[in-house]
Amino acid sequence: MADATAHRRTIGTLLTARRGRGKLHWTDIFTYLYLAFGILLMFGPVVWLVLSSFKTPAGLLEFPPTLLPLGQISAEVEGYDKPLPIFRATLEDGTEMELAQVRRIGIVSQMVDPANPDQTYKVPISNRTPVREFRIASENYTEPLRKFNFGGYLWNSIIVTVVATAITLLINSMAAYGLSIYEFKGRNAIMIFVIGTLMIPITVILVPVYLVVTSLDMVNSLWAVILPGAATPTGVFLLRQYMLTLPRDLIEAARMDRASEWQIYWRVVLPLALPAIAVLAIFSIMWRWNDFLWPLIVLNRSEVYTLQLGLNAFQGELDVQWHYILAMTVVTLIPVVVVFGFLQRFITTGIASSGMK
Amino acid sequence: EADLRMTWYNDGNESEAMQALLDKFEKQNPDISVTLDVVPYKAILESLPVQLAAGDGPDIARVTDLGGLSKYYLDMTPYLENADYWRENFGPFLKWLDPDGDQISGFMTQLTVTGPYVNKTLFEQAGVAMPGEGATWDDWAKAVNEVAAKLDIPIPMAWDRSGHRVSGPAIAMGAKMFDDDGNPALVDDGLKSMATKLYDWHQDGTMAKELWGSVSGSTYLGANEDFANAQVVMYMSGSWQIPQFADKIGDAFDWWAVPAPCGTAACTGMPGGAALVAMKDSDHPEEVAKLMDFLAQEENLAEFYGKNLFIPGHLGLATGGVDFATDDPRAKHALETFANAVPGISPTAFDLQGYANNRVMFNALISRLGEAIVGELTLDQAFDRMTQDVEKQLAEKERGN
Amino acid sequence: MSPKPSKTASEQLQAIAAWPLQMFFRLLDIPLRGIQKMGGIGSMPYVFLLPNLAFFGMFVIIPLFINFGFSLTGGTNLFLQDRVYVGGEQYSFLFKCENYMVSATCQEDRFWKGIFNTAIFVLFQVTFLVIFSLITAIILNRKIRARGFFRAVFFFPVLLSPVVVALIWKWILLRDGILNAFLVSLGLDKILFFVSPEWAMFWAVFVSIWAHMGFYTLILLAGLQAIPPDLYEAAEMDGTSKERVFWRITLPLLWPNMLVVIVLALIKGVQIFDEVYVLTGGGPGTATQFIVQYIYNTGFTNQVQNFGLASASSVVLGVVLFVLTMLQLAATRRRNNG
Amino acid sequence: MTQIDLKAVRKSYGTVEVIHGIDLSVNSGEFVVFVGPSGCGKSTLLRIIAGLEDITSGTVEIDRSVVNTIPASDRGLAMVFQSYALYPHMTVYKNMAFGLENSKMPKAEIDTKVRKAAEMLQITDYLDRRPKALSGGQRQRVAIGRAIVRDPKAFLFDEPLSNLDAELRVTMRKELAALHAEIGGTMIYVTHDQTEAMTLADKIVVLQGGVVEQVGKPLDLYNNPQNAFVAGFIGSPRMNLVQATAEEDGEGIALVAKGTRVSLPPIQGIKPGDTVTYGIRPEHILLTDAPNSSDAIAEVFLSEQLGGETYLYCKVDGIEQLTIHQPGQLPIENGETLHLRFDRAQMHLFDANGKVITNGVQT
Amino acid sequence: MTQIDLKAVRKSYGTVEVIHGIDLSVNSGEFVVFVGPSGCGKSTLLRIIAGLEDITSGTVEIDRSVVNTIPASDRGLAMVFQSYALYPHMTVYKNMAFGLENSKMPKAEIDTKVRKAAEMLQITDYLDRRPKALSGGQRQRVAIGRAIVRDPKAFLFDEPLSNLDAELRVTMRKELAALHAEIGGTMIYVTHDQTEAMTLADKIVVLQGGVVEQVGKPLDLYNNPQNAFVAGFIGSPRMNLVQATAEEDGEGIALVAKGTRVSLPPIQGIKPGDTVTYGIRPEHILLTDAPNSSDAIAEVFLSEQLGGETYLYCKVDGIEQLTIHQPGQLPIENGETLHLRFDRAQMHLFDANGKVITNGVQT
Ligand SMILES: Nc1ncnc2c1ncn2[C@@H]1O[C@H](COP(=O)(O)OP(=O)(O)OP(=O)(O)O)[C@@H](O)[C@H]1O
Ligand SMILES: Nc1ncnc2c1ncn2[C@@H]1O[C@H](COP(=O)(O)OP(=O)(O)OP(=O)(O)O)[C@@H](O)[C@H]1O
Ligand SMILES: [Mg+2]
Ligand SMILES: [Mg+2]
Repeated sequence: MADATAHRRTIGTLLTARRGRGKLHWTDIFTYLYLAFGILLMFGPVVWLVLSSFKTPAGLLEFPPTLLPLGQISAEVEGYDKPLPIFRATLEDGTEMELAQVRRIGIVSQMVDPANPDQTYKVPISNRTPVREFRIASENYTEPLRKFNFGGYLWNSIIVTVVATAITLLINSMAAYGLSIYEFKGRNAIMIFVIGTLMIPITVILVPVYLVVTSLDMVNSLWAVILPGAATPTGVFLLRQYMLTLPRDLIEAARMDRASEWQIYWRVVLPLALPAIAVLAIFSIMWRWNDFLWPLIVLNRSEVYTLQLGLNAFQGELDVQWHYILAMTVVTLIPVVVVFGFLQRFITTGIASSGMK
Repeated sequence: EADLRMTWYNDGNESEAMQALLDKFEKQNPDISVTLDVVPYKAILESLPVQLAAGDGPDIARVTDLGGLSKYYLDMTPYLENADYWRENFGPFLKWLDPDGDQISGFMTQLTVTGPYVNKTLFEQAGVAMPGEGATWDDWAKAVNEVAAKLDIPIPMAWDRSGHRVSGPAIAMGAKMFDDDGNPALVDDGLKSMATKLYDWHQDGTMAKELWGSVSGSTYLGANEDFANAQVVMYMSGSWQIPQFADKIGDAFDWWAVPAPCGTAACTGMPGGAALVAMKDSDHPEEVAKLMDFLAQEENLAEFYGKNLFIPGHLGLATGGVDFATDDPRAKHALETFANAVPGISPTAFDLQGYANNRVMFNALISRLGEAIVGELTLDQAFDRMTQDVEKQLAEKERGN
Repeated sequence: MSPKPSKTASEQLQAIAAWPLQMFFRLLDIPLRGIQKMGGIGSMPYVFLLPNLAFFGMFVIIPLFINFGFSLTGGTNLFLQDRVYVGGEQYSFLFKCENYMVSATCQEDRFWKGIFNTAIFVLFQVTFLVIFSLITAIILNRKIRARGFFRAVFFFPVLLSPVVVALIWKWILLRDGILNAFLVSLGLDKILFFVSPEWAMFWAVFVSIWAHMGFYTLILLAGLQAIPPDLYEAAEMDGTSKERVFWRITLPLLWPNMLVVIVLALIKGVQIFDEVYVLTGGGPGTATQFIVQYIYNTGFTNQVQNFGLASASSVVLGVVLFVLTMLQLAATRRRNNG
Repeated sequence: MTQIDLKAVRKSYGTVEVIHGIDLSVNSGEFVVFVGPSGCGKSTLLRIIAGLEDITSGTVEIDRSVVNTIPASDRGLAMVFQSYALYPHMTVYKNMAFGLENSKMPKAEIDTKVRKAAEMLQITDYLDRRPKALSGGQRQRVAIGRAIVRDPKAFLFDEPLSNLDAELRVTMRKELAALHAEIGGTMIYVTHDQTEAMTLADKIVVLQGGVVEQVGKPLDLYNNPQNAFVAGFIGSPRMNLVQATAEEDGEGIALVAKGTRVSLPPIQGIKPGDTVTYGIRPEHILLTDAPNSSDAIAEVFLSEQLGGETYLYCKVDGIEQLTIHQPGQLPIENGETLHLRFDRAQMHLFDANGKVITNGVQT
Repeated sequence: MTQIDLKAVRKSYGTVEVIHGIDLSVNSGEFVVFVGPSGCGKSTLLRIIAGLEDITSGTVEIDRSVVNTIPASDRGLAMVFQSYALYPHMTVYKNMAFGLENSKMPKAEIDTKVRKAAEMLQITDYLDRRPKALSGGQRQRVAIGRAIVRDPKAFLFDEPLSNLDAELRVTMRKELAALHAEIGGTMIYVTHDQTEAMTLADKIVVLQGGVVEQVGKPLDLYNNPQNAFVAGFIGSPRMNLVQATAEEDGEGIALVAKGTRVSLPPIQGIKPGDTVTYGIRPEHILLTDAPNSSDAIAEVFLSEQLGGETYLYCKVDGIEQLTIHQPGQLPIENGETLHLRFDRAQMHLFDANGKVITNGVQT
């Protein structure tokens, strides 16, 4: 019973935790445990992904997996053209040696001592283990990147991301401005409408949108990827909520300062909504950069491929090449991480204060 | 002056060989340029049909839904100098591309034959004799179970999760696939007996549920990773794995292609493959035909098949033999095995492969069988659903056509 | 911020970068000022809304209408005018059931399976998402070292694309993945996570919580920070136990944000697709096949692309979502008034 | 130098009329202060003049030309907001230059003007700061500076000092007075604060419920309120207003409220039986030692000693609360009884409708 | 009835000490007011007593027992916050009952107590409202009510009136005084406001920079400040403080600041050549018509007529600004020259360190 109450109290203190008063309570310890676990859980998988992406296909298949990417050491042995892989072998008499394998015949491996190439051994394959060192399989990256026009696709991706984000920010912020600053007929209707469309997953209207794009003759142009997602209800919603918190006085002050409505928008409201805009920018960049399903449908010419298409092109009918998939996943992660690095202070303060309530 | 677009997907590196041929072609025909657009396979399967329907498709594409898309194919006959060359060498496959007519629309970039691989080294280690020519699926099941038990291998047998793959054994066990009028009739005793076997194997541990149980619908899953990692004794897949195994497994163990095991009716795998086809909507049909004709020439195809270790879909080359670019004895043996299997393939298998809506049947088969294996349906319910699924989809397809 | 009048290099750089932007806006001012002169300020909101609504109409509204059109037709033709009008047939097909509670008795059993799966998924996902977001937000609201860093840690999965998220976790959960290696090192057996329906659903829920928790945590964090600290002090002066403070002060004051979190999570939960599709492929069997995946398969991945049935399903889904939308609106309205 | 005239101005929000027909002239160079209880329409009126609010009927004229349809940005007025409404993302310099840039003035000229205004307001040192880095008083000066640079036709102030603390308010009030003395523009100023109104205004406009109660010079309003409302509103602490009945009293009359009786000479407009409200400011109540000459007997229930002055709150028979204000420290304790005499010359009498009868009774 | 004692209390935030050893006794039933400039540590001290802030050294005693380690919730005190900190999601009733519920009091008893307190504060009608639906004054009363119901050992107020407007402040101040008279508990009250401090306090504690400058009754502080800081701080408008040099002047001395010379009789503690600060409150400066008996000649640069009183801001040779406060309406214009005489009895002299030499010069 006593235990139970003690337990309850401590959970209570944890849940209401306020800035502590110097003493280290065990809820503090719990907090840091939780945070440590959080790091492991949130970062761990990504770190594991990155480490794995440097492993050879064989290394990937290994069980239990090694933490670091390893590669088998091979050595030049006199009398053999190619470098031979090195194994640690247990000989019949029980001694252990590092030997180079010449060839494997059935379940027996024929080996030589690299130091003494004339001496050959026959070792059952179950008695040898490969000797390995830390080695990065950079070919996981270079190979797929070599196979296609990486520069071109990257450029397309950047164009799509930048232009689409710019358009998104511009028209969404304009709409949000209109919806937050003015009172006019139909405002509520438009707002309900915007929120309503927030609910529609793009996946289910893929084909109708494709038909629209076709009739606009935009298939196989980057516009087909840029334009359809430009007017995101999420963006309008996010920005409007933020702009609603701007003091009206500022707008009126600007009017008294003879600013036109457009000037008020871009010289007063836009700079002040920067935190919300940064958040939307991050989301937009992320959406555009990672977009796959839609470009897959509207782009089928290599000169307009985005990186996501290019990177996925090696995914064939019949083969899952984990080593490439992991590596390319890492490649696509990089810009997102970079953007995140730049804008994270906006994210962590931005949404919090962008009135997402 | 024409700019042609060829939509292509890769299983391995075959776009490089194709690009080499295209370069050669462009050099010979300076007024025609060809661009190779390599897309993910998903795009071929899902986006290409929509694009074609909307008239936004490429001039040429490498496809696997051979008959399903045939209404978009170009009949190149009027443009070809030597249509007979095509009929002679691609005869049976032209039928696949145009089940109801005799158009010449393209050729097989790759002929595949389904069949099993075994890990011969494991058999040796376990000291179990490999069943020989003419062994039945039951014989193999017994043998691989023995090996697995001795060596503690987790998966005695694995089959690709693919309707196409299981159709071979099904036909071997007597499935007819069509009724007497040539209409699809997926569920019959033969199919049932195959399905039941597969079902039982999943229950008794001969096969791991991971493959068949872990995804839904018609999703393809292979066990090549596990096989390459020596976790599988016998792996039912197909000829297309050869380059990959040569690359990934190398000499780590002896991976051995074995002839298709037998059922009560036959010892057959399924033929299949991908075709390069010309599209009707092209603005330059003549140039397209010219390019296709160039690519279809024996020396070019030989180069292409050889480089990629593909079983030739060209009858001349099939008999003449192709010089495969490998010195791996296991790969060589496997290629031989599969190539030799071609003549023994059951005519039903050919018919099925040539049937335009075969994927409807495959999907119904695999998805429902999968659901049965994980226990969501009984086998009987699964058979009913299969029939229904096929009927419904075909009916939908018939509407408006 | 710095009182120094001289500009730093980065500020100069910013100024240079901002120049074309300024020119752009300045040039646009000329025609827009004209419009303002002519139409008065009252016309300006429409001007500001126009581009967005144009895009919206083009790429959302028209497609929605087409989609509805599709749902009344059959066949495989792509263009609406080529399709066969079938009236409500697709809908009645969807709803042909002997017992709505048992999906196997329905004509289109997968549609119903998808709906049931989605409902279960949403139930668990939303519950745990809210709980963990709340705990995380409370912990991040404490005075801890490196708070900014930890916020970033919990937020950053939000930035990963669903496909990447799924791939990462799939890679961890495979039979020979690191999690099984860990289990084996503990002396346990490997678990085939994607073969057991329960585990598959668990991981589907887990991974989607993993990916989205950061966003909801941030909303709750904003709410927590908006609670004036003197309320806690007042409660302390009132002799309130910590536990009571949580239940009687923190939670009620956080409620508006909780509501937003719950409703948003609900809506996003119903829309779940990509990450689970890549992670479990909807399996084992159909254990994690959700409604959007059903629609996608029906309309897209099947050889016979059945746009009619897919559209009809999406209209049904849309109606369900619309009800949720109205719920949210009603809830926010109540909050604003109450 | 600008003249502003409002003629029969009315304003409704929806169906609620909040300004009920106001006529008002603000002369060139005048400092006009709007006062009135909260919600009486001060801000609305100011915003109507600014052009930020449309009117329902009537006309607004600036320099004799009707500006009803001219938007705020073209009226050429400047407004200082209660919140200052400084652009938080711009430096002080930019804040002040913004309005000039909008009218496409050359850069050099802008610079001259901004610097001149900054010097005048002693904010030259802060020109590169953001508003965030300024104190309340500095912000206020920037807000004024932003108005000054534009040489507006008139300045409008909406409670510009109300966010400052008492100390700073006094200082800024003095600065505003000095500013008006220096640039001498037309200024309209809204405030709640008695002291500001009394000390800054050339003319005070007292508003109540959307109508003008009285317009006049500060001391005029103080000494000669035209109705009970103005009497009560102007002056702090408030005037004591006592409702009484007139009775005959020898030659004159007496104003009787229960047990309290104030004898007065005859006054035109009051006849016995009338209900009369008399007002006496706290500072005009005399403490007397002669009980027989006293008007009222008061019991002090709260005596507030501020050091330099003393407030006494008393209960008087018939008067709920009577406030007395005396300079110096009076040694009076709570509960003490005082004899009070009302300075007749400073008494204000109002009729039953609140209209003034006389300001100051001649004896 | 509770006695509170602070002994050598120190408080640091990190390495910055903000309370530098304070000794203070608050007697049972006393109303003690803390005043001091912003940031001097008033709130900190109050929060230390409340238990919301730990102390670095020293002891806090309540009724003679040390409470250093007892958390706020167990000290039995009640606090009224500047922001009121009402629970926005609870009705007024719930707000008041919350603390009682915490101590598991029976429902019926809670109800009695809440209703009694509500009656006393005249908020019975609002018991079912949320704080949002109350006016500032009502909220303040709820905040006080929340404190009262719990019968706390003592009440702590942190600037409770600072959010109200001037009018309401006066009213609430009076109510607070009445409340203290009625329940008579020990109260500690932090304020910025002169008037509040002077009128409410039994005892004022003047703080500066974390130390106590002076403790005493309000008028004591006003009349006998012990140093220049207290002299300047207590009283509004501020005392005029003039730095001067003592010179021989016949028998006595003269305090000379440039051209302004104030002759005084000899004063113990001042010898010629000393630097002396003299202070004279605005209300103790007399206007004189006799130029030869005047201490200073002043030029009025701003004359503020409030109606009931007049403030004159003057320039005097050697004195930057001299404030004069006179009752009534003085007909003095800006720019006029005045002859001033400082009331000797009301002059305060401070030595170079600011310590008082004498409060009031005997003549
Ligand atoms: N946008 C509006 N819609 C409806 N009524 C309004 C609006 N703005 C103001 N009012 C009403 O108009 C009246 C006058 O408001 P105004 O702001 O002018 O008062 P004020 O005198 O400035 O008061 P305060 O001293 O509190 O600032 C008030 O009763 C107010 O409720
Ligand atoms: N949490 C804190 N950390 C560091 N310094 C603090 C903290 N709280 C207060 N201080 C400092 O302690 C000193 C006293 O603060 P306190 O709030 O007690 O002042 P105050 O007298 O109440 O001022 P005010 O009248 O402005 O409320 C100030 O200098 C302040 O900067
Ligand atoms: Mg106002
Ligand atoms: Mg304070």
